[in-house]
Amino acid sequence: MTPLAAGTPIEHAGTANTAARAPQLVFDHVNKAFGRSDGSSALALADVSLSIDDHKFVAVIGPSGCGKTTLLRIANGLIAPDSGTVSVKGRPPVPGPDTGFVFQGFRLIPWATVLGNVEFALETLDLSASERRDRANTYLELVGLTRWATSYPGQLSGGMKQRVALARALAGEPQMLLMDEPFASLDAQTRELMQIELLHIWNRRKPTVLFVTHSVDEALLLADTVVLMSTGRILEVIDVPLARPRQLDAARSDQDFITLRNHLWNRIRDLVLTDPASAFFGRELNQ
Amino acid sequence: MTPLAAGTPIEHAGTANTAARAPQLVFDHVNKAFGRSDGSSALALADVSLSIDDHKFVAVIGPSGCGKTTLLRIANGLIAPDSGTVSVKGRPPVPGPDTGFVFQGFRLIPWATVLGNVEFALETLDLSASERRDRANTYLELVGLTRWATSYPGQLSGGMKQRVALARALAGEPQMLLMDEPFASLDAQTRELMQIELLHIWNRRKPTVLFVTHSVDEALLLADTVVLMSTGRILEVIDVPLARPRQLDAARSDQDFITLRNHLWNRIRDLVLTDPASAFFGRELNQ
Amino acid sequence: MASASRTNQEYSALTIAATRIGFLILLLALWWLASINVARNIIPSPLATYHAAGRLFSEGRLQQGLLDSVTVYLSGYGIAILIAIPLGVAMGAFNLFGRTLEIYVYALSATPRVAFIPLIIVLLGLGIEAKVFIVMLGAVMPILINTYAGVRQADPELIEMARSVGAGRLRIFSRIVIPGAIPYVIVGLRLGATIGLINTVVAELYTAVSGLGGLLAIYGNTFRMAEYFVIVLCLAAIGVVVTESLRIIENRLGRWRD
Amino acid sequence: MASASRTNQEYSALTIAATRIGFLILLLALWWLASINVARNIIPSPLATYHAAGRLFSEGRLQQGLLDSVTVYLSGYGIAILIAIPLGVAMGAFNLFGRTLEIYVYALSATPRVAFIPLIIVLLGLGIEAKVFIVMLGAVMPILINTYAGVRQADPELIEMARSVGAGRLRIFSRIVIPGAIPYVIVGLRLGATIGLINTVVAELYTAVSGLGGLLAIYGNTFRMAEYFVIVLCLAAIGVVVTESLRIIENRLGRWRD
Amino acid sequence: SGTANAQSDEPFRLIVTHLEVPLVPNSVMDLAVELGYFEREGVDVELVRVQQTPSALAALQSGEGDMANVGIDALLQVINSGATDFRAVTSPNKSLPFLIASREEIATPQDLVGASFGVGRVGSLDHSLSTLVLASMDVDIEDTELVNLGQPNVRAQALAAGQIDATTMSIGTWAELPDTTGLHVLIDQDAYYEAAPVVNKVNAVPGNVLEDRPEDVEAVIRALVKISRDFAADPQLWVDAMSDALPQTDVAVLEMLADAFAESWSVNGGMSAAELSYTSDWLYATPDFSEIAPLELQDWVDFGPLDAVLAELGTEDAMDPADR
Ligand SMILES: Nc1ncnc2c1ncn2[C@@H]1O[C@H](COP(=O)(O)OP(=O)(O)OP(=O)(O)O)[C@@H](O)[C@H]1O
Ligand SMILES: Nc1ncnc2c1ncn2[C@@H]1O[C@H](COP(=O)(O)OP(=O)(O)OP(=O)(O)O)[C@@H](O)[C@H]1O
Ligand SMILES: [Mg+2]
Ligand SMILES: [Mg+2]
Repeated sequence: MTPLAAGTPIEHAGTANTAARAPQLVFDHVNKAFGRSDGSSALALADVSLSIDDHKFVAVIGPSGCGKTTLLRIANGLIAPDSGTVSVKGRPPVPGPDTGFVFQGFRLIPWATVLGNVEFALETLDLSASERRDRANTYLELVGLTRWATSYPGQLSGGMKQRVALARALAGEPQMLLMDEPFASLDAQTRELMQIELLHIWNRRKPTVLFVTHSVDEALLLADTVVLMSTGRILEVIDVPLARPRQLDAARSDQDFITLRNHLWNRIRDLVLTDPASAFFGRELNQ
Repeated sequence: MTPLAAGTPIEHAGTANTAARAPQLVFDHVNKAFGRSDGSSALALADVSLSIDDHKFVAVIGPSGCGKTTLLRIANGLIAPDSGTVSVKGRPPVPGPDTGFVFQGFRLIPWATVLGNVEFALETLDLSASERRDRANTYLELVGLTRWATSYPGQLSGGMKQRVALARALAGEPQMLLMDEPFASLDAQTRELMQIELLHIWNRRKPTVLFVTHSVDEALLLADTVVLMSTGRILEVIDVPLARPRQLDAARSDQDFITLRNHLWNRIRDLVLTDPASAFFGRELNQ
Repeated sequence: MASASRTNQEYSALTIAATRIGFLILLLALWWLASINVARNIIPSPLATYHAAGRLFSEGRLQQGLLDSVTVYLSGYGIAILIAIPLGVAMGAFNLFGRTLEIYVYALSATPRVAFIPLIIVLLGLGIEAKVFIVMLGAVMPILINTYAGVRQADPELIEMARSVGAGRLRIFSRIVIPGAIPYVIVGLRLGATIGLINTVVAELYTAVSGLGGLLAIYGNTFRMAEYFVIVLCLAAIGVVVTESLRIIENRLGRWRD
Repeated sequence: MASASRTNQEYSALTIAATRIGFLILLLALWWLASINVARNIIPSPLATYHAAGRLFSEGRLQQGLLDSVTVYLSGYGIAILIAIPLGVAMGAFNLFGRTLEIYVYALSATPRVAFIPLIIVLLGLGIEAKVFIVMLGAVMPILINTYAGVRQADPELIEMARSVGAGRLRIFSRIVIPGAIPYVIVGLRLGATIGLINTVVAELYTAVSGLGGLLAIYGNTFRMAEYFVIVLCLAAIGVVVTESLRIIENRLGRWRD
Repeated sequence: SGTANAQSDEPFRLIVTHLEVPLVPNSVMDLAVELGYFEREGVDVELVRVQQTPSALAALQSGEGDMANVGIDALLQVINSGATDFRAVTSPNKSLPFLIASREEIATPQDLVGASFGVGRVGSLDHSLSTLVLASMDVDIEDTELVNLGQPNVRAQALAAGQIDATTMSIGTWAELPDTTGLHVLIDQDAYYEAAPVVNKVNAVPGNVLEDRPEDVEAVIRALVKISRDFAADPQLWVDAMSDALPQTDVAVLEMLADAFAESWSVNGGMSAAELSYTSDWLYATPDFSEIAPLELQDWVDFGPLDAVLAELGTEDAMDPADR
């Protein structure tokens, strides 16, 4: 557990063996602002520095609107920072099949079938048409949507759409996975299943994962490192000292887990309730 | 706790004093199917009978794609059942200001500002323009978006959009609230704040609430009654015997809570993993 | 089809056919009233028109005119489609290109086709090439302008998604932008079909006279209003056939909305 | 503006102006080449055209023609907008009404305006009423067809949301459906503007001859090609001014996309 | 109704199918306005300009005009189709000075065999006239490749662009062609008229105008006869008036045309019963009229107003015959 002051460069704050390997993803003093309708601009990322090693599973948590999605879009090279640099394996990030992105709003192609949506992500890969279909079907099976392969997104429930988006990102078998609240619309059990499948994949192929979640428990269950953000800043980068495989039931009684969970919980609570910059400054958490 | 066989008419299964009051919302043998692209049709609701008393807070849980959203749309009169009847206070449901709906996909008007989106829901009410504005601002304050009143939805993060949708549904101060995973995109703390605000409102004005959630804990924390669904059927309707006000931390050690939680958890787990109709039939929950 | 009509019923093909026929009867009644109330036979009666149609048909003039016009029309319209859709997409794809060209496109489409006829005669002569070109010139504009607008209207979130899976510009356009622009393109094709038809007549009047346009000129100049109306109705019918055929394409491409 | 151009850069107004002027110079060069290579003075040189413009301007004929034409044009176009948008919305709002009417709309828009001129003269005479009517008839179709398509294209999820808050049909249309159809309506207005202008010329040629259309006919018939080109360019310029003014409305209504 | 002065409350609308003062004797209508002839006869004439005869007739039918200068073929057609009250009352240019122009390679009419020949359309007046003219030169128009081209200016443009080899056009159109290198007049207007001596344009009025405004009709005819007589007497008057009206036109061209028109002024109203009968008989033999029952002269001509004018002004026997 390594709480850091906000904004401190943290290039060496990752795991112990950083020096031996080139970090996969590096943010260096990144700023990004968006124009607001009143002419002012909102700082979505403020002086963000972060270094993520290869094969790490990193969870990003923070209050609503703190810049998590923006962080992921910049990491993928979809938008450019206003200042500062981002690099993936030493190069500026380029979107492509090496990186899978699960978008918060799913972003399914409405006129493509479920299968077509997954296959779409595979077309950049060097696969024959039938290999592509097989691969897409494999991942549809994984998210439990085999029976819906020929349906259109408009015919799916919210959770089913999210699973299509998940299958699409996983099917490319990328080296880096950027996942923006990928399980938010899933019921608890399906979510658990998906967590397990994700860990399976991660164990097998060891992609670097940047995983935005609203669940502290989920973050602690899945991640090597938890990044805590607020109003565009990285407040803490915390290594999770729990042994794998982890079971949530078991973890809940683990003292490290409890300490960490309470720490994060209290930190976010403070950010939401007692930070004057928060919209909920001064609100009470009592009924 | 009153587990019931699936499909049994449960008109008298609500609270003890059902006979004394007309139930607010009654589903009677409701069926609803959607056409699928292969020409077959998927049963989204199968012989659903349910009766919800006035002023009750009812949580609906169930696996992804089991028909929860469909249930809410039918309860609001947005779509008609294929067979069976639905009634609100003895009449067929008519959408309007008496019922607030938080949609799963937010459904914000992209060309209206945040304030405009909330005001839109108030125009059916008998309010002057300034009263409408005040009311909208009050609820934007409640969801912590005062500073974003003049922004457009496209300029908001996922969680902020969800809060606009929440403010819109609450601002009408309806007698019935239909909420489809209304907190799914919120971080844990904001979610807690919103839960509290919702309970405040419920305590004060006592609307009937139908609340879809994926969190068993949230269901038990908020609801009088939990409805468990699977593949279009209502499997159980369970009264939550916990005294209010409830605190999640305290509840977690309450024996009733633990029993109920484990029951629901196991039931859903069974539905997802061991029901042959489930897409995940036979999957293991181990890493 | 997903549509505003979710606010009201979708009607069966039968109901629609019935109301259309009802409306047709109303139109015929109005026409008949007009024909007996306007002086000097300017409006022929429906019956006289019907007889004239029979005459023209049995003489074979109608068929010949139709054949000539339809050949010119479909060639010009087809070429217009082949030019307008790629150009519209390119204008949407390359922002600077599109923004540069667009005012010239508007300028050209605001200039009467008739104004170019001397030039067209010099360059393409009086034959079918000139006619096809004039039809193309008319039909190309609405298709181009609609396609361009549709492409610019593409969903930026889907495009970002496509970029993130590494789709190149070509694939983004063929799989995201163009399918998303289909409703615009279809409207453009509808309008192009109607304007193309109008320009067919213009072309047949202003270059070597032929086809339905030629018949229109003959009957117009000799005040044979019944025959004239037959040709006008014939043109309207072609317009309906072509625009309704577009519905088939539209429904096919819009299946996902069901 | 949100657009496919997210895949490429948005350029500054200055860059766009520069490339537009560059393209203009290219066009002028091509025109000049054509003028010296096409025989018999059919294409006047840019310089001759410039001089002709000066002559027409100092004689005051250009201004008078412009004034006449613009009056007819804007009246007809304005009436077309007032008719087409409500009608298009109504056709989208009342499904049966729309589906019934649409084929007649396509039929009418496929029929050359010229074909109705005798009737229009009989009913409305040769004066400004007839001209405005002809302009209206041309401009109304693209606006109507685009509006109708835009309304049918409305987002069913937003409509359901509006229904759920108790919005009546009127409010759903004014707040959800019509704003959603704006991009279509704008394209329709653009096309209507260009077709309206063409029809202004047609009207001025086929009823009492006047305005720019009249000048076009005079110079065309007397083979004064430099003057003829001045009028053609003048028409193109009006088209550009009107379609570019629509951009202001478009940008204003599309602010939320920023 | 009646013949009172109330007739002059509204302007008398005279519809012409040219857009500028034309380079033919038809110019008398425009020049009579310019030079105040109508005014002196006490009639307030307003010229309404339309492109073509059909528009002019439609305007007459709708009451948008009181008199229109139209082709006889169109007048006969429209009367046949129901406008039975229309009557020709005068002809300011009984025959348009037509000629056949061709490329220089076509040196004689015989060279037209196998060449392309532009006509308005098969059956149109210019086609029928050309047939007649070529026949008189022993050329069957069917031996040429006929191209239907519609409007006269399109025919001229097509000839100038080298897309056709020859066509009929008015002398005015020929004079206005900007560049006639490589082109020449194959058959000039005199030879043309000799071969095809038909009246082709008349001023027609609907029945209600004849009934309601007879004095105005007569005043218009009187003014036209007077100006025609003045021009016939002094061609320079026409040249001067035309150079005022069309300052950009070469005076030499005007003088050449004035010479050519010496015999063409309708000093007696241009309404010879014999010529009109000949014209209608000839028209009824052309393909366009094949299905139409011929009209008697009195069913489409009303000599009354013109005769009243001639009774007052006298007849000039040297010029166009006033036979009835
Ligand atoms: N418009 C539609 N067209 C076709 N099928 C539909 C449509 N809407 C829902 N369905 C189907 O109905 C079933 C129930 O869907 P519903 O949206 O009610 O599920 P849900 O319980 O809300 O799921 P989730 O938790 O994933 O949101 C699903 O199988 C879905 O595919
Ligand atoms: N396209 C945009 N235009 C304007 N502002 C934007 C845009 N995208 C994001 N923002 C702003 O940037 C900030 C960060 O947004 P971001 O989406 O990264 O938040 P987030 O952490 O993902 O929140 P959430 O958990 O609610 O999804 C917010 O204040 C948001 O309003
Ligand atoms: Mg986000
Ligand atoms: Mg749902």
